Amino acid sequence: MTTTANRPEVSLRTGGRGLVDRVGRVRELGIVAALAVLFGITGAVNPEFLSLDSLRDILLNSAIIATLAVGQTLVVITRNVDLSVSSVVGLSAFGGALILADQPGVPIAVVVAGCVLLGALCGALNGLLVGAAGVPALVATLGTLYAFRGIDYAWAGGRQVNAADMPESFLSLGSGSLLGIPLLVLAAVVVLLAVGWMLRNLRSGRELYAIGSNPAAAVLAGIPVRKRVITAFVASGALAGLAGAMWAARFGTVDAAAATGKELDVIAAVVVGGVAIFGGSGTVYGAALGALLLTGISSALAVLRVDALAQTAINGALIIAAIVLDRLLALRVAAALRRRRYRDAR
Amino acid sequence: MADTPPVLALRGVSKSFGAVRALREVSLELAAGEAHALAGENGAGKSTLVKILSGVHRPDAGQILLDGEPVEFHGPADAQAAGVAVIYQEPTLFPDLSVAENIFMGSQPRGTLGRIDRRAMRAQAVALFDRLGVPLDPDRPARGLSIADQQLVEIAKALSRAARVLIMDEPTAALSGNEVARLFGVARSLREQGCAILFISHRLDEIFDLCRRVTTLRDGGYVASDLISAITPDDLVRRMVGRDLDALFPKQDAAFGEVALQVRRLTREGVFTDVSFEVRRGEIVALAGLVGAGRSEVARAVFGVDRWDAGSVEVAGRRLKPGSPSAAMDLGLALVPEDRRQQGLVMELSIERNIALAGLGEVRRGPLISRVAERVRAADWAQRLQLKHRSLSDAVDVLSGGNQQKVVLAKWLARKPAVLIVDEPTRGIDVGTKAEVHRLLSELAVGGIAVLMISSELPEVLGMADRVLVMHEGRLVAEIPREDATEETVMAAATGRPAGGGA
Amino acid sequence: MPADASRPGTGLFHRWEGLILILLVAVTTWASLGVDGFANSSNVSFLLLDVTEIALMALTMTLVIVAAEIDLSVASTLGLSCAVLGWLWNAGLPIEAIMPICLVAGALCGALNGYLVTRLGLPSLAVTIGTFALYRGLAYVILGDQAVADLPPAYTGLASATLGPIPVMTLLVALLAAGFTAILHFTSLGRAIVALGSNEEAAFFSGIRVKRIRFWLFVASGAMAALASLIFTFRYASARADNGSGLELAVIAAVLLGGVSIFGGRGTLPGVLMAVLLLGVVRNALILADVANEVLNFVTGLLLVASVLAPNLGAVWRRRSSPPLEGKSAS
Amino acid sequence: GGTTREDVAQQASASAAAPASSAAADPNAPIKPGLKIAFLPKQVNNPYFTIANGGGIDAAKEFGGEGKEVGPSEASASSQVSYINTLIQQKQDAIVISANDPNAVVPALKQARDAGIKVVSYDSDTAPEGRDLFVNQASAEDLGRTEVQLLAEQIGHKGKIAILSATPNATNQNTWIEFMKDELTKPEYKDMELVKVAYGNDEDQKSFTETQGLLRAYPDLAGIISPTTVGIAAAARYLSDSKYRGKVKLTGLGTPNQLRKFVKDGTIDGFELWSPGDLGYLASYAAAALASGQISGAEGEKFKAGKLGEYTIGAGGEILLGKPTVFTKDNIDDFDF
Ligand SMILES: Nc1ncnc2c1ncn2[C@@H]1O[C@H](COP(=O)(O)OP(=O)(O)OP(=O)(O)O)[C@@H](O)[C@H]1O
Ligand SMILES: Nc1ncnc2c1ncn2[C@@H]1O[C@H](COP(=O)(O)OP(=O)(O)OP(=O)(O)O)[C@@H](O)[C@H]1O
Ligand SMILES: [Mg+2]
Ligand SMILES: [Mg+2]
Repeated sequence: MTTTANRPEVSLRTGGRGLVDRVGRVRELGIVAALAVLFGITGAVNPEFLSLDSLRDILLNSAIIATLAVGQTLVVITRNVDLSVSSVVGLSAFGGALILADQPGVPIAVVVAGCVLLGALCGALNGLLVGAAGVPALVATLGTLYAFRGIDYAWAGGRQVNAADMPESFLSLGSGSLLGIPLLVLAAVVVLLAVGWMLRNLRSGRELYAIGSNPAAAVLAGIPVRKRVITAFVASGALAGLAGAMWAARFGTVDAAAATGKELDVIAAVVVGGVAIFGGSGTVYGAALGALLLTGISSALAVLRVDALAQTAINGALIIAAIVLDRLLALRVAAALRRRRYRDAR
Repeated sequence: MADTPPVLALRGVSKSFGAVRALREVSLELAAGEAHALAGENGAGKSTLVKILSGVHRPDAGQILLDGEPVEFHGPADAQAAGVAVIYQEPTLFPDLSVAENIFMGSQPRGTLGRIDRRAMRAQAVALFDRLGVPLDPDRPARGLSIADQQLVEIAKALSRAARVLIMDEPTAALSGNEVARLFGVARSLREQGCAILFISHRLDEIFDLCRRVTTLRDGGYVASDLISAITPDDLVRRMVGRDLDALFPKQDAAFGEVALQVRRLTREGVFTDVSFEVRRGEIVALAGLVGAGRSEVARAVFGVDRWDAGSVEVAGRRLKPGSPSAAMDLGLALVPEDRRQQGLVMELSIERNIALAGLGEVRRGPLISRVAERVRAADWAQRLQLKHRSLSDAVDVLSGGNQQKVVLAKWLARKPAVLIVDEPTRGIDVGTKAEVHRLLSELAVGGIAVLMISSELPEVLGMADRVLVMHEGRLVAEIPREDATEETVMAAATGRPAGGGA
Repeated sequence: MPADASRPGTGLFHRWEGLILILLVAVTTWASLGVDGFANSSNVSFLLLDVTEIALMALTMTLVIVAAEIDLSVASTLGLSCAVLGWLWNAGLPIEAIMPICLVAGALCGALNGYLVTRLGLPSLAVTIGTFALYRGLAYVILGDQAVADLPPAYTGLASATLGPIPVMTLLVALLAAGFTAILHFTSLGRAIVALGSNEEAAFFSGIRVKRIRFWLFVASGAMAALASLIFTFRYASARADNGSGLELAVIAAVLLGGVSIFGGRGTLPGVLMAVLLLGVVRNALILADVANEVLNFVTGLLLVASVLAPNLGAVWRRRSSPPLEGKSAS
Repeated sequence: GGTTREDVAQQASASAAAPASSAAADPNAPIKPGLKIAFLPKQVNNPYFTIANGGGIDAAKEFGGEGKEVGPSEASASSQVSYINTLIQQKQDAIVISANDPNAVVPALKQARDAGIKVVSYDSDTAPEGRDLFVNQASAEDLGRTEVQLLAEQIGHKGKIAILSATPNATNQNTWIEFMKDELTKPEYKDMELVKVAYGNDEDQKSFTETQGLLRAYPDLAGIISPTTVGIAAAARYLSDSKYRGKVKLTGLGTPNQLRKFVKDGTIDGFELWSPGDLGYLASYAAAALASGQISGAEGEKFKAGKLGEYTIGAGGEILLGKPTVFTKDNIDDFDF
């Protein structure tokens, strides 16, 4: 599916190492441009949108999706996908909230760690299904999407955990900030930077790209493919678990339906962020920017006094506009590079 | 030498894939400081043997010995750890990663915190390419590399491992003389440093050039192991094929008809410039040049796979619509592409369906496909090309490399084209069948087809072509008639020395 | 990938399909014997009717996925077409004029997807996530929060009419299914779809009009969603902008359960149709048996995973004792 | 020409009596033992419906019947139909339904009624031909108007206000909003302006974002009405941590447990809701009375609903539960649901 999509820029990126080249290599350029356009236009119409408070809100809104997108990127890079993230978020949000409500004695750190662990367990199940048993990831995680949500419903049995049931100290994680930066945003940024660093600088990180790029060749290269794939799923699950804790802290009211349907938002963020859905390329930074762009769009639409009924349509149109813009930019840079190479050749 | 056990050896190894017995009780010994050749027809089991040595396959019976001790390889990682480096017959690159990363995947130089030292990695890659004498950019992604460049990256990858045993499965199939010479230079120096080498090629002269010993396989069985100095090429062919062969280049003279393919001032920016030539009916024109000269790119553009920026292509006087292979096919053009796995075949489809793919209109009865017509068409060509297969409904990816190449040829020949472009038509094909393919091309030309042949194998070019076009850095630099075509004239033009005639 | 399960994946029937068939027979037998009210004719016709839209959209979705693309916007296209229907009906157009307009609207939605995918080379997943929101949003723009209900009884009646226990709409599905099966498995177009889904480049080199075929597959997918929307609207006698939301996952689940490879190039329509039925039967039987909804979801998920897992378990077992590439060649 | 939702609403309120019932009612008939009553909410596992149906099932126990809750996990118009079909096959005596779409369920409900099953709608009505009775939690008119009155008092009848609803297609929300708009036309609200109806789609994240958007787009906003439990909780959570706490007033429909914290910390002065448990309880009794022949669904008939006392069927087959409760920090601790 990706062959045509990638061909143009590919055969062309070579030779010179000038500015165009360097810029052309920054796959995230298109998203940054789209973000700039979005914030520019919205800010011009309503300067309030660019106020510190508002920017803080937007960052806060994207923190959870960005965390999920980082995990999803790990999986997508290996030519897999994790559709079950939203159910894992729901499960861990509800589980965490329930413990906080029913066992007030348990320290918050333990609860958060428990959420992460629960997520990691779910991820391990996905990983085993995909990595060890060879079930295609889409099928496996579509299955666990239903299954985890089923467990969540059965566990909750219609119960809801409310803000009043949870300790204030936990809720303040969702709203508090450090040096003016919201804690949830800090958490997301730390996760982003850590994973981004590992993907770029560690052998195991590069091996994830290799697996997604050509799975059979990865085996021949002696890469422990199964282990890496399982690890990617575990990491995605653990981050979804963390996102669950973030969800509970942020929204305060949690029932079994929490985060239903968010998997599409996460995948949209990843794809808009330039991560190739069939593996092998893309960065977590792109995915996080994608998450920021998508939440930015909804925030902008809410601020712009757009007719509520038209919002969904405009949202969709803007997503498409963003990927088209990104694509056109890539083609431009590619064409420029091809002409340059020609001149170099003479 | 007799005291030290062979570095790596096979003893009585057998391997079957379902009903196919790919190897039967084969033994082989690789000694330190010795280059050992493996010869055999397509499908004889050479690659299977390689994959057993590299831990990809497990033998059904028999043993692998490392320094005389039996070992078990549970996967490629084990073999690598034991110091075995392999160049597989089909390139196994990661298209999204840079060339340098491809080379060092899994063994990247590391700094503090396990951080990959990119600068060192790049420098080492450049050093490797210098050693091989190829100007590849280590920072470009592997996607889009020509098949020859991919092969070179594979070679660099194997060399980077500083292995005790270097196994090369047809590393030269896509390379031209220059690169082969460089590769052999490197191989010799490795050999001198005590590395054991296993070398596979269908080009017999290469075997005689590099190796000290040769083991022959036939139909999965062990035939013989000889000292190279003790046999002649004809002996070797007899061991492989079990009979004597006809002339390798049975070129018949054909009468040339009107111009069938006319290319005028064709330019694709950054790839090739101002390419003009014509091919007449009955003529075989060879397009020669070094790897990366742009020959395949011209062929792709002519066939409509790539677009061009300027110029025109005419087939039998009719202008071709750019960028549309189906339009080109309607005018009787056919292209046998160089990369069989990517461009030639749909690996999951069966042999017969692959052969039918380029002529779906011809196996139709009414609106539906006729399986009978499809099978008849496939069976006919499988026979003519001596395809070694179990059943025509097997997926092509279980075929050996050379047999896959035959399927690609069959797919296009079955269309009975008026203009046939073949890009490295005999890549990976064994000597016996190669003669058959050459006879076929020659016959087609006699039958009035215009043939444009791209080949990196100079003897093939000289033996088959009525006229040789030579490309250098994206330009056509020489046109040499059959009488004047010699290794010297062609190579001079191909390397850009002004000796050749100007175009 | 469960590659070995159904190689070389282009014929009509493979091990996978056999497995689904066995499951279908087993579940149906169990339900008929063990679940009250399952095996009576009104329930059977209801069951068949209930999978109509999913079955229809699964037909084109199968082709799209075999061609290594995906269309997540089908349910939104369905909603948009419903909205168009409701809006035009409110505006007083005769229903016979509205129906073709809806089909055209659906085809146009598909064409936009196809254009973005084939001309701009965008990944279909990204494009259709965007149009997923766009088309649903347009539905809201067109019909707002209204629900149009007084549709002509002739059509609402037809949508749920039955011949014996067989709903008329099921006959329509059967007809279309036969047509699409013929196309995918017995025509050169079908061959071309399989080939381009498996190796686009090789297909292009073989003179297959890769882009054109993909474009028209998206158009067909959109038009089929519109057809499903007509049946949906008449069946529920209610045209709303949020009709059918969430159906895309059900459709894709059925297609995957039917053995179609998400990477393209492999899959059969009989398998998909049996999977649609299997999911329908399981749902219906479990609801009749008063199984709680959460269990229902759980079972759906389990079924999806288990059906793929089962044929793989043997392979997993074998793999324990041999290296990973055994039986496959390095590609 | 077609019918729009508004027409349906008008029909509903102005309509003639519900379809004539087959048998004449016998007010003194005893409730039949062992009645099978099924509750079909918009969505199962939704805390609101869990409480409501719990009340209904308790009622069924009281009169010796058998109650159960079934339903889809996603609140879509079509998904309820499968369940109605199932209930027909299971030969239930009565179905108590809260419709996701007033029309889409009608064909199926008609089949159920043809099969002799009594149908009572509650919480969210179906088109009248689909059911025998509608148990209304609070008259839509009452609810819409009191919401506006509540907010007006909190903001001193002055300033810009906005509504944060569920999905654009949510039937009861839309009816309430109509009445809110109507109430706002009265002279005492001349200084209040409804600037926007936003939709949070009953999702936490979306409701959050919409609340933020409202405050940015209208920095001088005085109050928000959110007639949906998800919306009001999300809005309250956002306001309570922002600089707008206590400045921008919030009211609407929510459960006391959900909003207790926010009432106490001053984010919310007051909100209202009926008792969901009582709603289910009453619907259960109404269904039993129908199935036992105590009532036929005609206007003016009376029946006893256990601990809630006697109810009279109003115009259009409607039964009104009563006035909703307004929760403030003075009384909120008396409730637990
Ligand atoms: N954009 C590009 N940047 C750098 N190299 C490129 C680019 N596009 C093509 N090439 C290289 O240019 C060369 C021309 O390719 P082509 O396949 O036509 O060569 P060829 O003469 O047929 O050689 P070969 O024998 O390798 O097929 C190849 O080495 C290819 O990898
Ligand atoms: N994975 C497989 N499944 C089934 N059969 C296979 C598989 N791999 C190889 N074979 C069969 O084993 C035999 C030997 O194949 P192999 O690739 O070793 O031949 P080769 O000597 O390398 O030929 P070539 O010179 O054409 O590369 C062939 O008949 C081939 O079809
Ligand atoms: Mg081989
Ligand atoms: Mg070439």
